[in-house]
Amino acid sequence: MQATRRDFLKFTTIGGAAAAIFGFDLQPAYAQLRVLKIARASETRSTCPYCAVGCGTIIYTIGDKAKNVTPQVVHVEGDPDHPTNRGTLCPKGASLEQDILNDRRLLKPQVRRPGGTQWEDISWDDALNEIAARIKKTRDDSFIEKDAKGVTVNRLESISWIGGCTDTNEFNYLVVKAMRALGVVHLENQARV
Amino acid sequence: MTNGWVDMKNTDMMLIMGGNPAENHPCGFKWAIEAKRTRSAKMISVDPRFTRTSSVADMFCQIRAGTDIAFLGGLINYAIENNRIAKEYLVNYTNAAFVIKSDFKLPADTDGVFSGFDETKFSYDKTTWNYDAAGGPGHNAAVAGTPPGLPGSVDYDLTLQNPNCVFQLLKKHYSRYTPEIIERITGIPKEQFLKAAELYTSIRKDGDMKKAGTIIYAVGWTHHSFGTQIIRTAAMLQLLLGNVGRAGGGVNALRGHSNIQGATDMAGLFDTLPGYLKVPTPGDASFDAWMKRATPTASKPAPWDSWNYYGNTSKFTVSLMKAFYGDAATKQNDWAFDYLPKVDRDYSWTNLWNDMYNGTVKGMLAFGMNGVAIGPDSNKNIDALKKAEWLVVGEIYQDETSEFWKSPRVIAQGDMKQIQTTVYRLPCAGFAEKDGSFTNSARWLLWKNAAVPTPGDCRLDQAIVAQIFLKVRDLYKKEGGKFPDPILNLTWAYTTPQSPALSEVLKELNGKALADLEDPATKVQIKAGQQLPGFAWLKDDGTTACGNWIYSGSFTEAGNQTARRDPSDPSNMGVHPGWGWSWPANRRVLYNRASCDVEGKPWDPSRKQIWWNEGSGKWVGNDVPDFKVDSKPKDHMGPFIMNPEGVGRIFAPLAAFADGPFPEFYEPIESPIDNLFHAGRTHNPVVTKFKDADDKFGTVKEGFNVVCTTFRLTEHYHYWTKNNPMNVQLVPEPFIEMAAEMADELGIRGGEHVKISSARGDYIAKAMVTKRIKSMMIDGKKTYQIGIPFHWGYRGIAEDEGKTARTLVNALSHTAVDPNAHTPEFKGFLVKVEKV
Amino acid sequence: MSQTEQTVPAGHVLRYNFKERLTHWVAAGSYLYLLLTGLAFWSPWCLWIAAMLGGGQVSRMLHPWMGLIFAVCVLIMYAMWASHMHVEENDKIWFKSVGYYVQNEDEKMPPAGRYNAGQKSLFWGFVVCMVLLLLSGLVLWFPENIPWSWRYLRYAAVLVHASSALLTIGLFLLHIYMGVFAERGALDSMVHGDVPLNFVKRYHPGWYKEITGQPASPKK
Amino acid sequence: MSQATLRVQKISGHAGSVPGDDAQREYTVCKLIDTTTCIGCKACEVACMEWNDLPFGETVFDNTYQTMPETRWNYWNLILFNEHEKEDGSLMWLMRKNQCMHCADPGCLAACPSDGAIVQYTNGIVDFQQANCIGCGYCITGCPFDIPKMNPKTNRVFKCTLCSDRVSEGLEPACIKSCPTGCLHFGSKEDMKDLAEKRAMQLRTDYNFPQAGVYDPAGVGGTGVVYVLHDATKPELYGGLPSNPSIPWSVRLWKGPLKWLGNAAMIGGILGLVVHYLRFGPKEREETIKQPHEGAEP
Repeated sequence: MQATRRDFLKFTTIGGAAAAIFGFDLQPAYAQLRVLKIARASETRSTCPYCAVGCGTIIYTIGDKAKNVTPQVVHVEGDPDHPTNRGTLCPKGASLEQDILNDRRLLKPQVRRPGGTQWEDISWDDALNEIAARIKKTRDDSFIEKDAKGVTVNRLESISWIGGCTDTNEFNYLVVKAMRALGVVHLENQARV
Repeated sequence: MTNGWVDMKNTDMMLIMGGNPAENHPCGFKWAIEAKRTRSAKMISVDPRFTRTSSVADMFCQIRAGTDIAFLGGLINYAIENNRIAKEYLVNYTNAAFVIKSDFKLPADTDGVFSGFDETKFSYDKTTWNYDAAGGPGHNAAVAGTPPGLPGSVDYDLTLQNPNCVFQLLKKHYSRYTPEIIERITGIPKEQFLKAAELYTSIRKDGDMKKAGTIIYAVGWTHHSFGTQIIRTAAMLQLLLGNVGRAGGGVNALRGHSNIQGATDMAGLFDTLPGYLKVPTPGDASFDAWMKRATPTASKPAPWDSWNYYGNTSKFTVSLMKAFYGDAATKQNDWAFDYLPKVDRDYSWTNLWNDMYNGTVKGMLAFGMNGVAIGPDSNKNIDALKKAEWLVVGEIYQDETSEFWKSPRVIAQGDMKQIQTTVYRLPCAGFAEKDGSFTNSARWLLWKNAAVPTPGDCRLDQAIVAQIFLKVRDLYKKEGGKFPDPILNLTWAYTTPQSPALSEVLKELNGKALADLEDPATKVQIKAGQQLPGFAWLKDDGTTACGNWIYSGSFTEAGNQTARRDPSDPSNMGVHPGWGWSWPANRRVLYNRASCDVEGKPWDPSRKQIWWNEGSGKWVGNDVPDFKVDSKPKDHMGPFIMNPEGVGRIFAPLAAFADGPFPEFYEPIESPIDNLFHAGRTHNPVVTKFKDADDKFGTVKEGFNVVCTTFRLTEHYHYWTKNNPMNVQLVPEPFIEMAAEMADELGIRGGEHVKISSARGDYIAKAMVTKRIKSMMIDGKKTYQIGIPFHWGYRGIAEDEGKTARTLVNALSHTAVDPNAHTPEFKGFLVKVEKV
Repeated sequence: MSQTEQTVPAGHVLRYNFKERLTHWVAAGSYLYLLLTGLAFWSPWCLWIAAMLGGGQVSRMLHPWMGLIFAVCVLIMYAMWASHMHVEENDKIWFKSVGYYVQNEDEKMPPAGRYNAGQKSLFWGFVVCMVLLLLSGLVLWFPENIPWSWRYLRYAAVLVHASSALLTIGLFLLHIYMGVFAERGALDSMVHGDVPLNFVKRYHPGWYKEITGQPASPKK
Repeated sequence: MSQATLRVQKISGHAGSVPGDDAQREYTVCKLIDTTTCIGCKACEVACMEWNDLPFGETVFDNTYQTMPETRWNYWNLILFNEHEKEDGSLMWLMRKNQCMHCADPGCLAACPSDGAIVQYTNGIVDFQQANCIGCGYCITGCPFDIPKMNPKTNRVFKCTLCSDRVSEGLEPACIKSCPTGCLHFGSKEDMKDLAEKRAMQLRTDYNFPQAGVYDPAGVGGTGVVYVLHDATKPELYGGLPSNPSIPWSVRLWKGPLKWLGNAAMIGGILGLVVHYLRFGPKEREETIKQPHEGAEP
């Protein structure tokens, strides 16, 4: 067991200085280390969201996934089984914990009205209803069913979608489906630039 | 990537150019280092700056940004002149022996352009860019009313002596790329260039085929008005050296984001549909007409065979339409052909912003995409958003796009209250809160799991998009409107339509049987409703549905293949066939048939990928053969099965590229000198430029005399980690890298503020004065280059603390567009440098 | 030094006024603390002292502050006494015959003044050591603020601090021995301030002559 | 709770023998840093910060890629960047990961006066036990590599622990795990030396580095961190890596001869005085001094 400073003091006062002079030995053969913070954490295998090496990551969360626990990230580390990164991570991947726990995250829907100088809060329902109404109005106002030559083109040039680099394949597919169904042709992605 | 990250460990020689993998892909770069460590492989780094990649390379050449084609063309010239080419490979696996139409002319003979250039339209009539039909002209007569196609049977000369054969044209074309002119264009001294050329081509010394060399690049090549042609030059060099399809070889694009490979595959782009299917145009009168245009026919020397896999295009397309529109897509209604928008022109990135700028685009949805910061000419993009009616941003942090109306530019102009754009900013989920698959640069699909719930009021991205779409659909159901059919008939039969489970979506992508199917050869049966084992099962009769043919095989009856976690690698060649799933068909190295000689024996017996097994009459190996498994070597089927020729295209015929069948060097749109090959044709003649008030171009005469390139730092990720305190601590502020010599001349010391201005905007940051950039002699004139990392904007930790000038580097860059990939040129433009 | 500051008993003379006594004892107290904590840092065998004094952290924290107090005291003492401490011709002879002093054969010694040569040496020893301890102590106080290129300063400081501390320990032991055990009455003088004239006559004949105008006749 | 412990073979400021010393078979762990494959990506810096949950600090741009000028109490692992022009005019951008070297003969431990504040486990890891640290900063002086740094708020010294918490549980240190290029390697000292020598040989024969070699300085008894250098004859090029580090001679003198001399002098002095008193006694009996004075004015 570890002798604490208090034990040491107690011992000194009780045992007296004389004993101490001759060097009593309270140091144990072992020294206490910090406990392994991930010892009982839950592991979730994920993929780093940054570059296209696609490193495997392990996200460690406290709690054993019992019902009464909201998992809290305590550490992110490379997945040693992953053939590409074999446990390694770059300085961005290694700091993913700060991305997950970032206090700069956006947490509620907001709107900036025409002429506005600041963000206003808006409920999800209101936001989605307004957006849907705007999409419909813009589409109905400018949908091109036939081009100048009378060819059916069913094209919508007035709405654009620009997609990000960290969207999953499945999300991208849903977007392509939905956007092409609307007739969107201004459909672009980080992949272009 | 033709190969993969781990495969790099098999290489003997690396040419890293237009990329900086040590900084931008460190964990993938380990395999390049592994090759150095285990094979004593050599690495050449060619870059405008001495980067952290250069620091571990065996040789470094400082190149002027945007002159890569000159350098690579010089390598081709050197390889041919010194006979360091893979002769057998070249003759049998490329179109080197194909004979080109005699009226085809090279730029050297046609005033800097290829034959067929139309000076008024700035485009090419590509009729002459074609193979000669076997049996002489006349056998290649175009069918009246259809655009000219490739001849079914090509004239060829296996001795490569015919002056009109591809090889001779190649030799002639690049014979102009001498070390002397390369020095004047690129700034790389002749001796240094020769040293690099000697080193890279040394893998084919004396015709030895054992060694393999790889070319590794990234957006340093794509961000140019001739980016596609740079990459093509590299591909041609690799074909010439016989490096494609080989372990440790290939042309390897290092993609910069976790899933832009997937986004490209999934066609989040205007000009494709999932699986690289061509979009229909107004010229396609019907589904069949569209398929006829989109489906190539084999074109090859008569004794050879060509699988021409894109001959199956209609199967992929019908299955896609079935996945999109289900029962609403029938043979009777042309597979709902009318539901697809017909694309009549270029709607790519820069056009999109230009169209918004000019009032066509009224609304924008930007999800995880910081549009004003990421593309070139940020000021124009901000001005465009001012004119939009509405903008919906889905993000996890405050980004420059959603706050464009608060940007320093708007504040400086004082017109915030005049901006009528309504902006919705929806809080999305971070990566750890979502599952789904990413496709990495090596085409591996890897499933990830959600670790934590979304914080606050954040919602999953797929839920937000689904909810928006379903609300729009409800409005059309209730109110009707313009052509509601595709909206109402789109399949959305997910268990939770409001938030589709991504595993269900992946199943849809993989595809399923809509009727009972049977393979006539093997009698294997698949019941209706079952997942398909792969794209070979796709049908064009409406009995299969598949959201993306190249992803077919990713979620089979055996389950989610992208979630497989078997790390073993029996061949020890970095194949890892049981880890995740790779498109196509779980192949890890593309074109791997080319790793064997004509007889089907591996070029290097110590690195066997696949080989012909005479006993079983099949191609077998450590990887999945990228080939028809039962095609005998003596049938001479080409290894490049996706090309109608079956072979690699050293000469790219007809409409393959907008700006030439061979890459020709042109200067960047803003360059310090005229084109030394042909002064009258300084720039890529078919490049797209805009002519709006915000589209300005600078010249040396106006004082823009420094070549500027932008780059990424390993410590930061795009405009994202500026919100991460750890990464901000690593590199707290923006800076500008410049040569010590230049700083001395301008009286600038490290850490002092410097103003960079282009014709479009300016940027202020501290100077990083370094020996890693040197002055260059460009056509005899001392020229400087600077580099600017682009990670900062007006929202971030340092930004909010007032530590940066809060402007975007891309305010400097311009919007000239590559005519093939439509990627804008935002590297290698001209700026002025002043001390502040 | 006025002799009228306080009442001095008959047959006594004021040797140390209040300021001098206070300074001395503050110095003594701080020195004792420095000695004890210093010993604790000096040797693991003495670390228990630090434990008794509140622990190593506290000892390390107070040691330099106490050092400053000590240094200030020594500085004041210097201001007060330096004028008395000039080494004179007499002192050199004193040193030459120091052997007699050790054997208590003081009559064979040259007559000492207000301070004998040994006391003067003690004074100068402490002053010099204080300066060395202070300078090296400052370096050791903030070692993390010494730039790496100046690290030799730190290397010198550990040696200087330890050696000069050892020197003061020697002086200190002698001082205690002389003041408490050997020269009976000296301790008293530092407590009460005054000394019997006999004491002056016995130990500081030179001073005695100065005060009384009579030579201190050799005893016996 | 984990009872992660490692056996101790050396203890700072300790009287008497060390219980763990010589008590157990154990291999010495070692970190190999191949500077020739270091790309200065700083993954190790971040991994260290993240694993140890160290608080973030301020940095300012200083005309370099280096995160900060030197390690801090809350930044244990720093890559030093140095641009070096060779005689032939070509440039080398040298990067060296700097952190505690885990010396076999640690100067910090030698200089530390506080019992148990610095320990060396039997596997060679030198670890600070902040609970026992008194904040004297002697370790800073004792270290030939400028590693220990003081937290000014708590007055306790911190440095790389070689992730002793991980190592004791059978994991590799965080920096090692993160290193993308594998320029960091972890294993037994013997294996790492072997690996390092082989790499140095490869650099000499297959790459143009005739002076390549291994840095494992004997002056501190060898280190638990060994480097492969392009030019082992000039370690100073790598951000001032000392070519022949040792515990400063003044610290050796202070903790060695001076200590014994001083102890002897002190004990001898006290003894001498006692003997003197017994032999000669006081110069005068108290009564004599206190006798009324004859002749003098009161």
